[in-house]
Amino acid sequence: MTEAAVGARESVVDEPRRTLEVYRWMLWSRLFEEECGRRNPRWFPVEGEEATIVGSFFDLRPDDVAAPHYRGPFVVYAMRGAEPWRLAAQALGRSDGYSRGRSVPFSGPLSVNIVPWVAGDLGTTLGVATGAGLAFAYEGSDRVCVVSFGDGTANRGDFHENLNLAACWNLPVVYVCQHNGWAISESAESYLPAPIAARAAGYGMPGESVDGNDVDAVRETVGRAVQRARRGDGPSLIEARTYRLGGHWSADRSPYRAAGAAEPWRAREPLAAFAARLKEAGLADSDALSELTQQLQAEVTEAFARAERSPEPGPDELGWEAPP
Amino acid sequence: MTEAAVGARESVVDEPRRTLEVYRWMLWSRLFEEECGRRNPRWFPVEGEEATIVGSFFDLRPDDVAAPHYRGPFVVYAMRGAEPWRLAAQALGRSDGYSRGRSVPFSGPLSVNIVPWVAGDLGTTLGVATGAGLAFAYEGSDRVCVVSFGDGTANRGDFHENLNLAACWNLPVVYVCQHNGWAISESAESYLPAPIAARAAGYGMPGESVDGNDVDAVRETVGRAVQRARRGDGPSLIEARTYRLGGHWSADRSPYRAAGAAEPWRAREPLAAFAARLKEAGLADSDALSELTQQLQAEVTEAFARAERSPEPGPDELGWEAPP
Amino acid sequence: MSRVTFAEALVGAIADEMRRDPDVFLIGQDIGPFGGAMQGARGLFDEFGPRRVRDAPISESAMVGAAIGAALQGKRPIVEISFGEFLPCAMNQIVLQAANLRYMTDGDARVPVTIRTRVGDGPYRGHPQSYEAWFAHVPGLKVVMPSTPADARGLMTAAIRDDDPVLVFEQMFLYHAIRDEVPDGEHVVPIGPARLARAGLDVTVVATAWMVHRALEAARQLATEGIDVEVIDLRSLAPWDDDMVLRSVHKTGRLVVAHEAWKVGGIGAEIAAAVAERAFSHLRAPIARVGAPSIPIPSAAPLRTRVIPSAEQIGDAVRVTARDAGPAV
Amino acid sequence: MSRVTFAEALVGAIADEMRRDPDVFLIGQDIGPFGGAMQGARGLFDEFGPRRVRDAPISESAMVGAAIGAALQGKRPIVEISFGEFLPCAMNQIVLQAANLRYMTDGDARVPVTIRTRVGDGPYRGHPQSYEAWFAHVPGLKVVMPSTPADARGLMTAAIRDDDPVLVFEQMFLYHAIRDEVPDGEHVVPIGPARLARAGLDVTVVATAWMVHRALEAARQLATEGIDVEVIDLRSLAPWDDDMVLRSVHKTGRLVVAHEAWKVGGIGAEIAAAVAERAFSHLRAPIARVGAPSIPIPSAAPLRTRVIPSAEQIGDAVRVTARDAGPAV
Ligand SMILES: Cc1ncc(C[n+]2csc(CCOP(=O)(O)OP(=O)(O)O)c2C)c(N)n1
Ligand SMILES: Cc1ncc(C[n+]2csc(CCOP(=O)(O)OP(=O)(O)O)c2C)c(N)n1
Ligand SMILES: [Mg+2]
Ligand SMILES: [Mg+2]
Repeated sequence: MTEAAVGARESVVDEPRRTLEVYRWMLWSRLFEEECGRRNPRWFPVEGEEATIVGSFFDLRPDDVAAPHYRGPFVVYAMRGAEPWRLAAQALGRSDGYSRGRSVPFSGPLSVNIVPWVAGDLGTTLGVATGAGLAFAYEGSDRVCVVSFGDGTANRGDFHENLNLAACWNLPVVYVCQHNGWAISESAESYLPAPIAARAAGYGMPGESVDGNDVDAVRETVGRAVQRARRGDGPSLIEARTYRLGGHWSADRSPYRAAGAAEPWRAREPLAAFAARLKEAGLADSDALSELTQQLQAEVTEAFARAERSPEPGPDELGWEAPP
Repeated sequence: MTEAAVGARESVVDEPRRTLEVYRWMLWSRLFEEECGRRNPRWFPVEGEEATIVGSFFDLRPDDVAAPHYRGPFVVYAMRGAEPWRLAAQALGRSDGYSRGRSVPFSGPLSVNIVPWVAGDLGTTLGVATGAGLAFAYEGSDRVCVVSFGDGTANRGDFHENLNLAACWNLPVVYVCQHNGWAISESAESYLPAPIAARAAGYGMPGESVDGNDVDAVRETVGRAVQRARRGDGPSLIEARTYRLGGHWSADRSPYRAAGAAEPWRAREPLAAFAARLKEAGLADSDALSELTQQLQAEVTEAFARAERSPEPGPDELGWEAPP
Repeated sequence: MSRVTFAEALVGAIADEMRRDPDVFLIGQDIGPFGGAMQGARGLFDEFGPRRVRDAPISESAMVGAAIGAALQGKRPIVEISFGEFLPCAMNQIVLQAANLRYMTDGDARVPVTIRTRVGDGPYRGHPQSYEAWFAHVPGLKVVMPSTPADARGLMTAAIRDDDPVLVFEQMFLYHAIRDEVPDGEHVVPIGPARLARAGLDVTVVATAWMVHRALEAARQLATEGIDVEVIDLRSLAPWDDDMVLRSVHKTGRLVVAHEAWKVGGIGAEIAAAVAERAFSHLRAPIARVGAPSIPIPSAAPLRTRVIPSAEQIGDAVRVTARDAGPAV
Repeated sequence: MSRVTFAEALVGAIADEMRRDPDVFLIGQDIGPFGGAMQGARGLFDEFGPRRVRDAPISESAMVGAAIGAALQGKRPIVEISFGEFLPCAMNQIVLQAANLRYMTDGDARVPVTIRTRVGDGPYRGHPQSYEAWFAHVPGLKVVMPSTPADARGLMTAAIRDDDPVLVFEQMFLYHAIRDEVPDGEHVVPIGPARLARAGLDVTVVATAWMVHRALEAARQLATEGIDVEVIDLRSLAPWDDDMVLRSVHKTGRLVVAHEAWKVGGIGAEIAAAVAERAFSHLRAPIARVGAPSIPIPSAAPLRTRVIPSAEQIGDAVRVTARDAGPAV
């Protein structure tokens, strides 16, 4: 392990308080997103991918920019200060949602320094995120941008153009592939002839593969890349290998997937593993953890209850040239 | 060297007659393209890149598809049977040009199994060439497609999408980067953070770098990739390192290029080196070579003279909804 | 005759053409075992297998480019762009290769590629924007947009058999909502001619896709008010049936154009402009256009409903047009 | 006042804004020491250096995406797409990010990005196709197209200062052909209002870019024939000045629209349709549109000349329009 790497590990994974906080957010994500799926059969479930998501964005500074993948971004918005009930309202398309019903349900507030989702086409957020890095390089600031995207999305032309641009201009951007093995019904073997991390060499940037279900490993690997970017040493590509335990959308039973294919991954889903480690390390006992679950579930339920009291959007929300 | 490689070398570079033919085409290209530049200040000169071009396409079968880069494609069309005078007419935009004045000057006839140039945007021909490979794979034929493109073009999203698609579908396509160090006024160091060949690993395909001024090496390397594709073993990426000795267009004096930057490359320009080797190997003497030059120059002059007698295109050439 | 949905009609057309012609094959995302977005390729993989029903990586530009290249080698590929909002990703291939090839090679190259895509509002509300007007502006492309299962089948068949690139815009609300008669066996609807959806004497309404249904709904209401509306289902946008539209306007002297896409710069602008150029002396009232207002299409259902033209809006436009007494010079 | 070319006016506007505002910078290909395609960025690199004048790889989509992202962080980037034919490569960023961001974030996000590009016929004949009509169809984008050095300067300045994405279409024939007066110092031409290029009583001609000059040429000839033409230089295509156009048509009762891009589905369709909707009772003759015929723009000069609307064609359209005695009902 290089010196820098040790530094990174120290700075991201050694504090018990922060470790518990990471667990808390992963659990929050699980519960909140489940609730979204329960109320919206077209929600995109994130179960199993929480370690990749929380691990990629948890250690960012508030003034950094986060551009999370469309699957499971709410925890990123929440970690950065978005209000859960307004996120719930966003998921439900209510007028108190951050976009007031205008944008896709998985968008969030610009105020917490994110790249918001304003359309459903995959790949374009890579460009916008790269542009955040451009602004930081232009200013000479030490802010960075972390952008995550799916393993399917990595085949869009925008992936190539942006990683190359970031490399040419030495931009402080960390590209994290949230590799869950699937793009809707297609399995990664069919569209990825090589590991994503192997693409980094073509841009002369570091490329690493990491266990996306091991939140410490994700934090450490992304953390190292973030430090590198912050130092002015340019972009990195990280492939976090995780797995989409559920369907593409909540009501999708994945008939295209071999029966049992998800089982090995379910056995190593990140939350249970993390809980076991917390107990092992004496950071929390079963009671504390189940109390936390109850408390978070109550918060989530309350957020959705409040969101459901938010009115459906009407003419005021429509804006611009609203017809009468 | 692997067995396959030896086979390839034997099949492409050992016959004196074919070696002389290769020289002849490189010389033809030099003379013909010079003439184009002389008559059209906006021509894109190819001086110095002839070994890459001729070497990449010379050994293809007539039923293979050739998709040459926009810089210097005429020799590819000619090797495959296009008539020089009609190519000259094409360069001059006359009605006997293959597109009858409609398409860009560097286009050629579909009948010789090429991907014609029908617009000026770089990168799209990579898609059309990949599609030729798709047709061959679909048919189960052993035809292949070789497509060349610039080092600047390699940064377009279409590069990425197509190499990946070809890899996923195991298509018989050979991607040759005609790496001349420049994209108009930008030098490759500014837009290529790593060698192009390093991008191949990201698609799980072979990637090789070759001296693009050594026509034998190009023939061998491309030949091996063609054999691989023909065998059904899928696509390859080859980076042929050569150099744009002239400007981007004929009247461009390249003021953006450091004085003398081209000199080391001029010293190793492919024609003179090839001529020396021919003499050394006893395949031709100075007299034979200068006679060849004269003969080809006469042919080229005659082709252009005939082309200039071709009428300017008029209403008949316009076609479709031609206004009166 | 059998009664099938819009989606089934589309799939049926593709399946029949694939049975007929071994050069026809399908490229797209999730068209394999999954059956295509909104089940729009259902059953094709089972019947034709992975060689002819090819699941592709998320690479819209490469998919279209590859289809064009295969078409130049004599194949007749169908590219499925899951939703029309992804067409911008493939724009360079569509506009600079597919559209140009035939003309620029003086007819040597033909590009029998069909690009099918789903647009507009629909049961799942995703990806609603529709850009058909862009493509109707580009010479070398054909554009169709069916409104009924029968036309879905007939136009898809025609598109696949056409030697030029054809874009088929499939409106998502119609996908599973309508079940209607479709002729059994060979059924080709030529690209170009419009369809007279309802004959009438007072006002001509030219509409596309879903808006044809809303125009007919409006026409039924207006009939009770004494306004006899002629509804023309444009169904081909490029080329479009100027003949039928002009003849209708000669008769009625009044024109309303309705589509789901944005009104400004939409296909309705071309229809209206052409009529104002070529049937001016027959017009007895201002032309009216009905389309989405100039805002990005919002996501939430109550907003969406306000943005997409309703039967009432079409009806109101017709009422105003019908009321007008003729031009005041 | 100084006399400068169209290209110099554009560069001057950019230079001044870069001097004024440190957040303004330029991304493009060959804009560094080379000075931009057709010298359209000449001198900027010398003055502002590589940090603010950034030569980019051939990656139009990433260039536009990066500009959008930087704009969200408070920068005001100008992206130079060397030629308009490369806009299709960046279409997803322009249409799905730039255009949507403001609306979809309820106004939180602003996208002060200027996309400048060269279109149409020109001295070198490369890359002539022009797609401005596409962008005028997409809510959230502004589109300008100057015809004079003064407007080139003023509209470019306005575009850079605008908080929304603006596309600036720079016609190539005008680039070095015209030298004209441009106000010294601050000169902003607001986006929206058209310019009355010539007052007249008989026929309104609405034109864009190069066609403004050809319309004026036609008008001079027509004046000798007793036809008094009013020429409106649209200059902003989205939003466009319906007010000036409608007022002019109220006066003349006759409208011709002329642009270099394809007639079918061009911006002229929108103008004609809007006038047929909103000034119908004032129209005394059919609206006429002049634009390129429906073929890909050919390369050879003699073909090009036949495709691009001439002053004669505009003149003929005006003559026919003027001759018409009024609507026969
Ligand atoms: C440009 C584009 N093409 C296709 C789609 C349709 N689509 C939505 S989600 C999805 C799968 C994405 O796969 P991946 O990037 O791996 O993300 P995941 O869903 O696995 O999280 C596809 C193809 C899209 N949204 N955008
Ligand atoms: C999509 C696109 N962007 C930009 C251009 C403008 N352009 C024409 S030639 C050229 C340089 C191409 O460089 P390279 O691919 O290395 O080819 P070379 O000219 O060196 O042969 C550029 C940028 C273009 N034709 N197409
Ligand atoms: Mg995935
Ligand atoms: Mg080059």
